[in-house]
Amino acid sequence: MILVLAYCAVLLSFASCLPPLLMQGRHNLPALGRLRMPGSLEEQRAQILTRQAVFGLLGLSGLFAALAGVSVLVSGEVMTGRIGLGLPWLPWQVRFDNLSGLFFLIIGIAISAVSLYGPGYVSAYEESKHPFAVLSLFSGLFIAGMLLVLLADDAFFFMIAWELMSVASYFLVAFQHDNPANRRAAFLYLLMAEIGALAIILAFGVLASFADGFTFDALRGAGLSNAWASIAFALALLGFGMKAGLVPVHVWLPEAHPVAPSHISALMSGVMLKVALYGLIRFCFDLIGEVHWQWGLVLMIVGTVSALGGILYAMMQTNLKRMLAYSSVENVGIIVMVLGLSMIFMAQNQPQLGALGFLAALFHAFNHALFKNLLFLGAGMIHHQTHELNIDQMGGLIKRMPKTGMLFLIGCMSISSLPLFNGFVSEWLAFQTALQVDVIDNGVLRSLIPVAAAALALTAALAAACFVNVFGILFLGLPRSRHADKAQEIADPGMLAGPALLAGLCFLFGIFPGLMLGLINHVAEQLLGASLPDGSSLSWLHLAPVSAEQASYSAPLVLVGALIAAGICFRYLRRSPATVMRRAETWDCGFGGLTPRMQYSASAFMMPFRRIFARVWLIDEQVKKDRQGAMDQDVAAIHYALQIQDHSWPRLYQPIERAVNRTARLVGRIQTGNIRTYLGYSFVTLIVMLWIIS
Amino acid sequence: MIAAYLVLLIPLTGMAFFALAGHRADSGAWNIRLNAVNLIATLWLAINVLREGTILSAGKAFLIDPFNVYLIVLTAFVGLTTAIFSAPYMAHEMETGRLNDARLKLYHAMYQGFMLSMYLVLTTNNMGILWVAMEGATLATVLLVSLYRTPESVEAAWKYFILCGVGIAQALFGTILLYYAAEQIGSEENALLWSVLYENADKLNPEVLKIAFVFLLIGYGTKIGLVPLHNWLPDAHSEGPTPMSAVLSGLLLNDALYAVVRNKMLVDGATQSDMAGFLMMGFGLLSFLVGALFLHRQKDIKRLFSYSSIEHMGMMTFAFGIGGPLATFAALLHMTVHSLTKSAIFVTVGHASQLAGTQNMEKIRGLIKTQPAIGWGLLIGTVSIAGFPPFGVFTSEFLVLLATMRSYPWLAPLLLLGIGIAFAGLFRHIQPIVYGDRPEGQQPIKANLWPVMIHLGLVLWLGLAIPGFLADWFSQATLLISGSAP
Amino acid sequence: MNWLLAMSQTVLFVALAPLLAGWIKCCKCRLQNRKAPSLFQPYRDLLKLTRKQPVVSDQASWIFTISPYIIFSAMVLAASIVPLIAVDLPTSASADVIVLIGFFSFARFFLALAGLDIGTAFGGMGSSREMTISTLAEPAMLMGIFALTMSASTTNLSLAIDFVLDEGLVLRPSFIFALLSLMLVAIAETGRIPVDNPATHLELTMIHEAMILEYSGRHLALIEWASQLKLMLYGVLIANIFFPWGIAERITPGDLGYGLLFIIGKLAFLSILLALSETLFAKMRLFRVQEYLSFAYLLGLLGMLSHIILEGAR
Amino acid sequence: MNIEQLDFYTQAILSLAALVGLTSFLMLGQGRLLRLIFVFAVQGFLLALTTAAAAYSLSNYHLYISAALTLVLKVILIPWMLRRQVLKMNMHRDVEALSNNTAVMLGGASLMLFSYYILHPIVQTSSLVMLNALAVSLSVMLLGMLLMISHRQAVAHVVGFMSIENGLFFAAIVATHGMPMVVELGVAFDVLVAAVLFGIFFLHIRTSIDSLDVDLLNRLSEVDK
Repeated sequence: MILVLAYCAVLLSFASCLPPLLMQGRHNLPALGRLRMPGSLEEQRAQILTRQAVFGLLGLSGLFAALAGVSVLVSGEVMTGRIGLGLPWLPWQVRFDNLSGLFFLIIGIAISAVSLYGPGYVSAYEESKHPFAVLSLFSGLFIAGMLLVLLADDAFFFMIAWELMSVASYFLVAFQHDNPANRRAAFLYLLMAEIGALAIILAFGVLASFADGFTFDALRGAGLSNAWASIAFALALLGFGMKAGLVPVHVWLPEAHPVAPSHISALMSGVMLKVALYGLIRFCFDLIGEVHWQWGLVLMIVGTVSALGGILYAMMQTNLKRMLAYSSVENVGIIVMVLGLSMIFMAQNQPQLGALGFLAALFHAFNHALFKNLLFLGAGMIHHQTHELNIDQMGGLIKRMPKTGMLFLIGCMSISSLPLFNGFVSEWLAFQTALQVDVIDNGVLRSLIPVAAAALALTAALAAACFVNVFGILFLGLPRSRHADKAQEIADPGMLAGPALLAGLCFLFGIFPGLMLGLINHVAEQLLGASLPDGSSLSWLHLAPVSAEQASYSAPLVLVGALIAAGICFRYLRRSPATVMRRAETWDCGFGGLTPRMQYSASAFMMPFRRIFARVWLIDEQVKKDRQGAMDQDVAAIHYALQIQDHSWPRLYQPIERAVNRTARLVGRIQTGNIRTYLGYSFVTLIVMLWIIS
Repeated sequence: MIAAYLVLLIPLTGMAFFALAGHRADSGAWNIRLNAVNLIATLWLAINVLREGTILSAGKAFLIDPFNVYLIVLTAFVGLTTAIFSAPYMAHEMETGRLNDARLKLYHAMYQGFMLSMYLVLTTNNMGILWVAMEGATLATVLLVSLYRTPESVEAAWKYFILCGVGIAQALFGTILLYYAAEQIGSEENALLWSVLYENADKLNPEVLKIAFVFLLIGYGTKIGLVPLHNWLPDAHSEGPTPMSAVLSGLLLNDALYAVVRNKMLVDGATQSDMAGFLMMGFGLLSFLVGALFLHRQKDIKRLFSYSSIEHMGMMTFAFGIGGPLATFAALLHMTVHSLTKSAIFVTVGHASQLAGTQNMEKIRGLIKTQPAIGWGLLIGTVSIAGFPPFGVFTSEFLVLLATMRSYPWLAPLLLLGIGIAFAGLFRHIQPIVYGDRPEGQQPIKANLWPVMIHLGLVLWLGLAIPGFLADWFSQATLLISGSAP
Repeated sequence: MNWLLAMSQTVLFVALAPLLAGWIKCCKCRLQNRKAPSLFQPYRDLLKLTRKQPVVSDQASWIFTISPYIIFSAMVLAASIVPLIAVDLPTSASADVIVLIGFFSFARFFLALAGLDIGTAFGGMGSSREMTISTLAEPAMLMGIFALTMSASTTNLSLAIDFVLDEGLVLRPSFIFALLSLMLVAIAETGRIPVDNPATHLELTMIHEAMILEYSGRHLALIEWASQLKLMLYGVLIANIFFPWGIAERITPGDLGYGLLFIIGKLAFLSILLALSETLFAKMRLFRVQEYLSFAYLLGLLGMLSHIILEGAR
Repeated sequence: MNIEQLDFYTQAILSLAALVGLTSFLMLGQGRLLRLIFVFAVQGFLLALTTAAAAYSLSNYHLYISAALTLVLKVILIPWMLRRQVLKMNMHRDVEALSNNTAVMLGGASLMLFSYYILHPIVQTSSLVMLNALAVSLSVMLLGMLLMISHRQAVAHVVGFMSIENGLFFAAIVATHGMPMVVELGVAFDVLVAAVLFGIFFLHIRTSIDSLDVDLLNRLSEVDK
């Protein structure tokens, strides 16, 4: 029954490819073309209808996915099935358990929001340049691919679904291919996806070579030696990490995510990365079976590096969507780090604490899906209204787009993990996990884990600074460009409804995290065979992950308290009519004559960080002064150019590229074009072969 | 059995017909019809084989078993679709005045002649005849490579001719050694019949067969395009008319590999060692990697894809070399999907180069904007040949990888490296071609893309699910080659 | 009953904050032998401000007007969970020390936004610097607190204090390091010399003041009060966690009275220390601050490590 | 075993084999095209002779046919054609300067040894004469390839190619008393067609680069200059 829901979700997402194709067919087939009544107005209506049909289907599929996810999480049973496709001796195996269910829920929510948002957003694309058919076709395939990955229960099916996801999203990245940057991004993305997929295949291959067959059940049964298990783990980490965008193999991510249409970037950044994490979890915690603390340590370190690197790179971006993409790197880093913690605890046979870390990681994954979608959709709205993504060109939008501003603010507050919002809860849980280090015997871990925790704190603080900057520069102050000045509030209600849904959920799960955590606890039970420590409580009011003595957090009470405090002083202070607020021109220490160009820009805001963490980036900062006057004494104009680059380009990617090209050039030498040389090859080969076998 | 003779007779008559009748307006149509009829004949043959198993003709001249019958059907199919594509293509060439009646007459006659030799290679039971037919294939196509009479094409044809001639001569020496070995066990008149040899392979003198296999491998390997014997291949593919490249890539290479595999079966039977397998794996891996690296340096679009052919043939040779049911199954599947995909790609490439008036990849741009069908065809084809699911190429590569992990895990990274490099090499060239804005002066042309759609559709189908009859077809062939079903 | 007590403690906390500020001012004036204003001057200022009509720039958005309330209530919440005179109060169960830090960052978030809202250069500068410093301060503070909570094996403040009380006087190196780092962080976070100068309004040096330049009337009052609260919060944290003696463990009038006296005494002492340091040291350049804070972080780290290695629980 | 004990046929075969090998060496060292072609014709003649001898001794009549075929093709037709080409291109005067001829010759000699060494394992399964015949034919093949590698004239290439064929024939006749008739005919047919094609190609190459020097056919190279 529940499986049927899941299938429905997949089928609906496939179905969402069809309407525009049918329309196309109607255009192309002359027979039907004659039936088509003339008039561009009809065309308009037809297009709108198709759009609504597509996104309606997507929305349904999202709904079904969420339903399936919730119901499996509640019922806590495992469903298996098979689809009659695939290899002759191995049809596609399907398995739908709590872990899949959780990610189904994530995807479902995301898709529903996007499908509300989509129709308004894509109306901006003109049919001739960017055919809607392509967009909807590949979006449908992309979503179906993600859902199938979650359902797959054998390596072959898994890889097919995985690659379907990658390729479809590649076409989406290349959707606006008339822009060279997009083409480059798409190529890079596909290349990395391919390499990652190969690593994953190899990882499966390692397991499969010890198991009989490559269904997941067989792989679970594979008895690996530690060395081989570690190799498999390393390969899986490389493969899935590439997709999830861990530093240093993250470079494709900030290139690819921003150039896709915003609702797609939202899905890629909010959901696809989660699917990669799902793969990692499935592989490490489920397939390999018992984990080693060394792996946990690796995960923790990699995660910490990605978290710090991600946010630090994010701070320096001026392109809004690039910035969001980098912050995805940061959040994925946090999740992986906490997973590493949980792995360490598992390996130190503290299953309950392992479960706690697992809980924190999954909950953060869930939250990140929510607020990152929200933020990307918000970025889409801003771009939709201002046709501009450069933060430094914005300003004052909160007066022009109040609703958008509100939603975006909620997103920023959740992602910078402020209390009362969901982001905070998951980070709080992460800290609680880290603080349980005392139970571990191993001295190295006991001293490393707190450091990681402190790094996490630094990350959170940096994130807060980053998003203060973003929100402040985007929405506050004076408009810095004509676009920003002319901006209007979103007209289309759907485009507001989608983000509003997500924002509401962010707040809801910030206040009542217990609801979600209860569900995720089932996942831990089923996957790790361990749940939260006894004595812990996940009630709606209090949240005491380890025990009430150790730590507790009650968001509802906090909310109530905040309301009381604010209410009191609000009421009290505004009672006398003599003190109503008076509007006047900005004081500005009496300088006056305030112009937009006087404000702090994003790069100015980040200047202190740029100086403090200077080594993290490759900074190319140039100040050029046009001097004039007899002795060049006075400066006519100052040109300031700032170029900030990611370290992993020159360190990692360009060397590889050069190496390949050099080898290719060497190999090219054998094609001399002279037939006698060729004959020589044949001759020598013959001689050598004969000599070998004799 | 009549079907088998029919399969051979039709192209023979076709060749005669074209040669005598000279070029007519509807030669292309006739070419299509002949191939269509032949496809039906092959299907009939296939059904027979599927129903009553291996067929051995009277006088043991012909042997049809699951292994070659599916290659026969594949040949007929690709031959047909390529013929469908070649009709408008050649018409366009006529309009642009690159060709004249006499050459088109030659073209059609030789097309049929080539098909004839292909069928002969596949159906014959006699290793000598197999060799003759192979050489015949070279002779049939060599004039087509130089069809345009440009200096490059003449040069390409000359190289093709000499290299393949010398190579094939070595194969003949191998065959003679085989015959010699067979005579030792005293089976006079039908000592070259594969069926006979296979029955008493264990009695053959291993020493002789070892040496024989080296010659055979190098001889037919030249035709497969194994590095370092491959040098003729890119030239011939790039300079000949595109339909020729399609059939060369799609059929000739396969059949050469077929010949090698047949001989390998004998040698394995005789030597009871993996020597043959190791040689094939070595050549295969080398060709795979080198082919992948070559992709990065190409300027001519047809050269590009001919190198990708080298790479894929390398992979198949490698897989056959591994032996064992899984690898063999994978190799057979890869043969099928590769020839389908590659011929489809060559069709789109042919249209693309006609549309842009050049084969130079720097000059072909914005295909999707110019003519979406061709652009998407090329892009999807490339995605498929690069081994992305849900296309069949992925399935076979996946299986090859698993088989490698099982038997020779330390080779798997090399394989993956090759796949990655090849992928990058393909896409760095194809992306700029299909994407972007259309340059001025690029006009849509009259193109027939049904072959592309059919081929890619089939490949997609094979990737998603291998239909039952095809599956047990493959597994029978696997059983025949590797001795056990997957 | 307990809830009532908790409420009243919070109210007391809020009420005492300006007094502490006044007291520090007095000490400073004495130390710099100037004539000191009265202890209750801060109350007078606040009252005056609340009576004045607030003038808001016409560029300001609702963020600007709502921020003071948010900041203030965030501080009040923080005050409600920090045990002032008694432990084991129900409010302390609703949030632990990490949430406390969360409240601080909440307030800071909106303060910074308010600074950016008008679009003046000063506001932006202030926010940027504030965020920089706090960003560096937060991990240092967490390290300090972790060193503490790990030995108390709880992040709940009142329970941690209980732990210290039960344990009696134990010289833990980790505590010493933690104390030092917390003090440094406190100075940085509350914008005192040598990080920031609360008294100055010289544009290029100010940090906290730069953000609230545009505020007036009750808004200014709330923000000032909030910052006084913050100062007191840090004071109470340091005082009650490291030297909890005298805090009321049983809810009896006597104990509560003692508790009040003790805390007042501790705070008085601490503020003298603060005043002393403020007179002795000069404000440092902005880009020396990171060294200062990384030193605090280092101390916190040392505290943690010494807890793990020296006093290792096993 | 000793050559005296062998029957006349075998002795004849052995001496013919020696002669064939010798002709290959002569070709290898030959710089003048006309002489090259002549030696090639001689080789063909020896081949035909061998075939006839084999046919006679084995009284295997279809070998007569292939002997006749060889005579027509390799002794008359192809040399005549090549000769015409050479004369038409009037290349009969110029001598192709062979780069370090002696080295090539030594290489050839070592090839002969090599082929003996390769085929040695077979000897215990068969008579010495077989070994000799096979070894000679193998070395004729290899020498043919060496010829093609060392000469730059297209004509020389054709000769090399054909001499490789000769080697194969020799092996077929001597070692296996002739292949089945079908194969013989097929091979002969291929050779014929090949000969015709060579004719056509000389035409094309001349028209494209008006020379028959294959080193000038290097347009399709991928070495970036």
